[in-house]
Amino acid sequence: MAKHRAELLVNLVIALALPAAALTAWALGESFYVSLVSRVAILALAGVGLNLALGYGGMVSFGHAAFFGLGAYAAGIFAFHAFDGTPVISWPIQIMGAASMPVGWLAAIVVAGLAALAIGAISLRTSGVYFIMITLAFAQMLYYLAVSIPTYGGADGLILYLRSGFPGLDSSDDLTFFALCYALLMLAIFITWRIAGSRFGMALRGASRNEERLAAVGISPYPIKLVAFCISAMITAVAGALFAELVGFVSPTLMAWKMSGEILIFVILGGVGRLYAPIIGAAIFILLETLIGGITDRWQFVLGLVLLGVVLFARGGVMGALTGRARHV
Amino acid sequence: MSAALIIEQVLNGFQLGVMLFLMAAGLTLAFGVMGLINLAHGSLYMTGAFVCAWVANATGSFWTGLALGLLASAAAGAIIEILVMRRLYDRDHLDQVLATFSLILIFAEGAHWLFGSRPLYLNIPDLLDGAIALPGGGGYPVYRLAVIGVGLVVAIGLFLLITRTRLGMRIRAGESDREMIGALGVNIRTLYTLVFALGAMLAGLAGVLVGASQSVQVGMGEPVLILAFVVIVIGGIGSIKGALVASVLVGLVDTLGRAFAPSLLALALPVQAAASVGASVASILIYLLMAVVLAFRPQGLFPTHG
Amino acid sequence: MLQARGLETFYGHSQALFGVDLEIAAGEVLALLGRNGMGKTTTIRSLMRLTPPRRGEIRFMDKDISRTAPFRIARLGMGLVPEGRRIFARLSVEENLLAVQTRNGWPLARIYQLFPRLEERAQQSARTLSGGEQQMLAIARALATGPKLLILDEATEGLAPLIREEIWQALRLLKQEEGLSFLIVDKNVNDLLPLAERCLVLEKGQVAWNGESSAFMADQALQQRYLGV
Amino acid sequence: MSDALLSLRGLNKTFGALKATDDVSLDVASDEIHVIIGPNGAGKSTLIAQVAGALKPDSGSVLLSDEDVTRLGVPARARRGLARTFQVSSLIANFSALANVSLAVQSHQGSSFRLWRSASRDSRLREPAQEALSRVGMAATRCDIPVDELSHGERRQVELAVALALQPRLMLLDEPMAGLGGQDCINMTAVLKRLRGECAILLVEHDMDAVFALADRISVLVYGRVIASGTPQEIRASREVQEAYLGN
Amino acid sequence: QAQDDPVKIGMITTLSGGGSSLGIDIRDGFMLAVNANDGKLGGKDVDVLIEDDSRRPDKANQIADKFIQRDEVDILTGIVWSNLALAVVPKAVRDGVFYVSPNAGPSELAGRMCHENYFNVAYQNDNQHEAMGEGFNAEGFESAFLLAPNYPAGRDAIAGFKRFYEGEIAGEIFTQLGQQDYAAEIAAIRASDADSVFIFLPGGMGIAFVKQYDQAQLGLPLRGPGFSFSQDVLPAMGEAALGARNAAQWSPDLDNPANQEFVAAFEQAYGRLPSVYASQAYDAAHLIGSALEQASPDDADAFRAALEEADFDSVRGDFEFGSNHHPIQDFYLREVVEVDGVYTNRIDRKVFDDHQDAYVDECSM
Ligand SMILES: Nc1ncnc2c1ncn2[C@@H]1O[C@H](COP(=O)(O)OP(=O)(O)OP(=O)(O)O)[C@@H](O)[C@H]1O
Ligand SMILES: Nc1ncnc2c1ncn2[C@@H]1O[C@H](COP(=O)(O)OP(=O)(O)OP(=O)(O)O)[C@@H](O)[C@H]1O
Ligand SMILES: [Mg+2]
Ligand SMILES: [Mg+2]
Repeated sequence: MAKHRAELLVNLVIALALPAAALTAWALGESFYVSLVSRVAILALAGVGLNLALGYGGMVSFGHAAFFGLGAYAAGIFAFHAFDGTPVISWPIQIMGAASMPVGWLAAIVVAGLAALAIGAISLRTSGVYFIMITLAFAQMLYYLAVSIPTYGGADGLILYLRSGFPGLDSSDDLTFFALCYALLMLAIFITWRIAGSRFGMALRGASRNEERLAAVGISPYPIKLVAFCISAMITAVAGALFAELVGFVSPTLMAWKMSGEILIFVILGGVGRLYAPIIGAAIFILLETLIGGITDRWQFVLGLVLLGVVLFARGGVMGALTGRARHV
Repeated sequence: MSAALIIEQVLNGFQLGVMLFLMAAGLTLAFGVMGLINLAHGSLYMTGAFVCAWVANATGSFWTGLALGLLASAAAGAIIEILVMRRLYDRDHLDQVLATFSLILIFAEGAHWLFGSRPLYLNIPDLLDGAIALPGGGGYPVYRLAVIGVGLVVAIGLFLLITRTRLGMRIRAGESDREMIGALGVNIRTLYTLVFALGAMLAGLAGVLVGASQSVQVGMGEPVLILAFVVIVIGGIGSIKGALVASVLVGLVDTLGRAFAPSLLALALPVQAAASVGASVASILIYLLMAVVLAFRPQGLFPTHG
Repeated sequence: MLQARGLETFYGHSQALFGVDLEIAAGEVLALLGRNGMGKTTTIRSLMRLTPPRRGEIRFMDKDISRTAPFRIARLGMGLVPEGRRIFARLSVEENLLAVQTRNGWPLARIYQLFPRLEERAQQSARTLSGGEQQMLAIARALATGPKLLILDEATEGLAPLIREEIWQALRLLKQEEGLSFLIVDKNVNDLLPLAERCLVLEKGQVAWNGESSAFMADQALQQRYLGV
Repeated sequence: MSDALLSLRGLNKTFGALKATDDVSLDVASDEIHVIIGPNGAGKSTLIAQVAGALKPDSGSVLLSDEDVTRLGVPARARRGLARTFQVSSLIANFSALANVSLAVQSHQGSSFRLWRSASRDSRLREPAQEALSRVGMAATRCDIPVDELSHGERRQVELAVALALQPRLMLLDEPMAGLGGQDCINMTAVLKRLRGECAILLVEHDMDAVFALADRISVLVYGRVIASGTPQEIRASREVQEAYLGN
Repeated sequence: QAQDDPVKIGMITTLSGGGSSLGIDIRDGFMLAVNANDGKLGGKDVDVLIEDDSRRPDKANQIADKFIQRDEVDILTGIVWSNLALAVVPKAVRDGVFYVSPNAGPSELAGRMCHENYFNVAYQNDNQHEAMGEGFNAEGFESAFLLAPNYPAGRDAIAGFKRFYEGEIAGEIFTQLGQQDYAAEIAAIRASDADSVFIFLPGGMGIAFVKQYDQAQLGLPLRGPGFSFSQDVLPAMGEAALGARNAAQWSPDLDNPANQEFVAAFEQAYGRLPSVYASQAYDAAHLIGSALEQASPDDADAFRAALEEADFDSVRGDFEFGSNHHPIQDFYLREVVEVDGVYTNRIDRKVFDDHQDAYVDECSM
């Protein structure tokens, strides 16, 4: 019980730390740090998406960058066509571009959902290490396609000249944009929390630990996992769409395997299957990268050592070190 | 498209496959046999190539470089096993992913530090320079034939080691139940260090052989790593035979795809477009192959578990 | 041959053994009894240092093994048939034996003589063996290491009556002809007690009773109290 | 039209050269406890796996209330009232006993795609699960502990509770007594006895005391074949069975 | 900003991972110019902030944000790769910062997306390929086999080459980005009736290709743009590259005082020969210095005008900007030779005089 309370407290601190940091930076006039915190929130959101599949469904996806990238491209392509005044597709129905964030998010969700359905349907026939690798392979496939297909820039990527709008808000303001990212992050965490605690979540966690047992009580693990995989991809895709808006361009490197690795690391570093862990993971990773990168060119070396230290000495990630083993169901 | 060209391309595919096998062999050993996900395998591959290149430049002898390169990668493997992997056997794959990802960063930067940022020079030994004539015209580099030979020898050796020797049995036993094999009198700790070092040495060997005909530079291990993963997953994790078959399959599909996809597409598309689309298709063929194989055989071609 | 004093063993923060003392003489059979969850398996794991006890001292074959690695303890002659079989699933039956066989361990022919069933299945993957076959393999495997003290943790679990009888027979034979020592945990007390010289009853991680097995066998009240039969 | 709940018709399953199940035909009536005994490796678990749907027979069919379920998978059969326990306990580690049983309850209620409502505070899940656990004699104080920290005997009880929570028509039990000592064994036998009449049971067991205490009918499987089938008295008396299995 | 505050220059370049040798050469070339003047350029103190982009566009973008918003730099420079430049430059110049490119020159930034605050001291990406196309004509090749990776820069390379090349195309292959095994392509070259081979394979791809090409003993002349045979990869290619000709706007043996001073100083400072990238970065520093001498970046219009004048001693000799702020310069055909055991380039002939890029008309400036 004490541990449970410790976890609640830590979660609260984490949840409040982001807006506190953003507001402080804003008050000091350091708009770079406001966007840095937005970056943390967005990457954490990608991690929250993965965490649903990984932490609750036991699906170690090494290809979530594909969904991150697809989300970014979906939003980017809509904005691009809005800028150009051309339709995104003209058959079977004509869909015009739109420089509006909600439209971009919706596009990201739909595209990533469909992709996850296809990728998941094949990948979930496998398990364990095979699953890790097949998701990686699908992501690589999308990566190479994005690099080599010239429409939308190929390896050069796609530039978004203006940040898309959000009805009633000035999205180009850094703090407002942060608020949007933060709101989505919290929403995703809330959704994950509800799902994890629901009957579906029970079945999902059951499937992640013992599929044979789940089948024996009459629940087919496959559709459960597939649905969770799709939801997970959709959340990550929204993060991708936000990322495109944050940095103002989209490129295939967002789908590269290192990106998948990093999303995975946010989750593992924070603590697998812990609601708020991706925030800690992303924050530590980004901060280390930015801070050490400012001090020495050898930042990779230091980052590597720090990460190694966490795996070896903090079981269950940073959350595990702070609040002990995850609670049981 | 002459028959000679097709034969040569098939040979090229086979050669690429064997090259891939050398990279995949050590990985499948660590991966399937010891149950370890080792993303840093590419770093060990790089270690072999760098040390060999450096020593070969300093001493002027490829063979000294080869020997020291193998030694260095084996030593690096042993050190990694003792300092890091040993603590992770009973953890799940995720911790191994994170730990070895960190090792990639450390190795990449370490190599920068030690060897500088420019690609190193490493050429094939004079002994293996030159080409032999192929029937139907054209020559085929001796070096590539030698690589095929080495790859096959390694494949057979490993296969026998794992399936036929007591050492191999102990390694596999350790994979199903590490604690029990220890409780029955086998020093599994040391055994695993050795096996990991062996896998690292094979990675180093691949690094040297490949480095001599490709390029020796920081980051050289990463694309290779992913290909090697594809190979062992198609072949069935832990299966040496599977790794060999899958390597050759991947090598052939990749090479023939690159060689013939554009001209096949040119039958339907304008030449320009065919070259570009063909290249795109060729670049995803092996991933497609993997998806298809796993969709029908979720445990790979030669499953070791089921 | 084996002496343990004051074993205290923990799983994480929860203590499972509270100062267990235990002694086995050469050629002797010790029955380790107690209800489910009383610490029998934990005692065995502590002796082999699979779960190293936090306190206590163990001597085996006149050596202090309180700090020795499990594989060395096994090489000194402690052969384990673990609870739940734990055969090497990916190996064939024969490979299971070969992997752990030592120079003074039992040769395959002798093992197959004891368990002809295993010879029939020699090339089969151990994972696909039936439950009982796996149990035989677990015993055979321990014999292949050439033990001087054989530890059997629920070794007859899941065996058909006929086979179970054969195994008891085999154990009796081993005792008489080889002079092996045994530490046996088994729920079939009616088979076990006649074979054992002494027995030790555990309750909640402590030794509740220790003495001649004939005395324990004779005392119905004792059995009722500690075993519920 | 038979009045059997489960009928196996000519089931065959071979592994390589081995006939693990050799033309097995067998009926289980809707209220009986049918015990299968036989030497180790006779094919009992293989048979159970085919009934449960985890293994596909090479030929033959499995009928549940005259419905041919041979082509259905494990989950579909479980939803039709076929519950099983495993020879080696197979529970969801890390889940408490209650959570393990709740999964079965929610499966029975057909509601595993409810994504939003909290499950842990749902009394429609909790109450039936608690009831199933108390019926197998699980102490209420132990229900919230993760199952990997329970003793062997308790885990066996939980397995049974999971099966019960499915409110099955037929339970497949593979060696439920394995690893249970004195009192636990007696308790388990009592629990199974109380189930008589509520659902049919197909039981595999090597513990002869339990077998003879429980069985309405016994079938003896040797080398994949049913060599004898009958009442406990008949089986005990059969020379053939004694030679192949019981000893003396 | 007070008068004597140093001018802040942010350098974003690739210092780790694959391709870092290019970034390191850029950093070293640039800093050589800065250090030679005791940390001053054009008589003004400069503060050069350097960060590693790991060759990732999103990271480059983040560093640019940091430099612009937190450090309030006046000038950005350093980016090696076109895709990173595209991710950084348009936004940076819109924020009012000057960007001086020491390498990447994608066609968009030369044409449609040109900007008054963007200056490229190196080249437009197609230039070397165009020069090579002209070089093929000059050498009299009539049947060329073309090879480039399947990504925008690769396709631009082929297009640039064809813009000037007048012979036949014996074959054209787009390889995978990052590919290391070229057996299939070499076999296809052998099977074709080509009399020459043009490759655009930067970095490790080029090293791998050249070695394998040499091992296959095809005997066809190998040609490529200057960056395929630049000083950073030549040592790794070794004798396999000997005799390969390549086109560039600079060569270590280019005969002018600025260049001689540069090559000598670079060798002395770093113990290796400079690459074309180092020369471009060195020029970038001097360009900035020449403008700082006349104006402060705070006065954007004056500073821009000073940059446009390009009044500095380029290591390339003649140097002037076209209306799209890209250089108009000479191009040479160089040949890989061995001098005192070191592999390097020597000028063979000049192929273009005052060559300008093809996109200048698309630029509205
Ligand atoms: N891995 C573990 N983690 C935590 N507690 C454990 C673990 N293994 C055993 N225990 C606890 O230690 C105590 C002793 O268990 P042990 O397995 O030694 O009993 P046992 O006498 O062998 O029982 P059984 O007859 O069921 O095999 C029990 O309370 C059990 O719950
Ligand atoms: N997948 C498989 N491949 C090959 N042989 C198998 C496979 N599964 C089971 N067998 C063999 O089939 C036979 C029947 O096995 P099964 O597990 O059904 O026996 P059982 O009657 O349950 O025995 P026990 O009472 O010992 O549990 C055994 O000889 C076993 O080795
Ligand atoms: Mg026990
Ligand atoms: Mg069985």
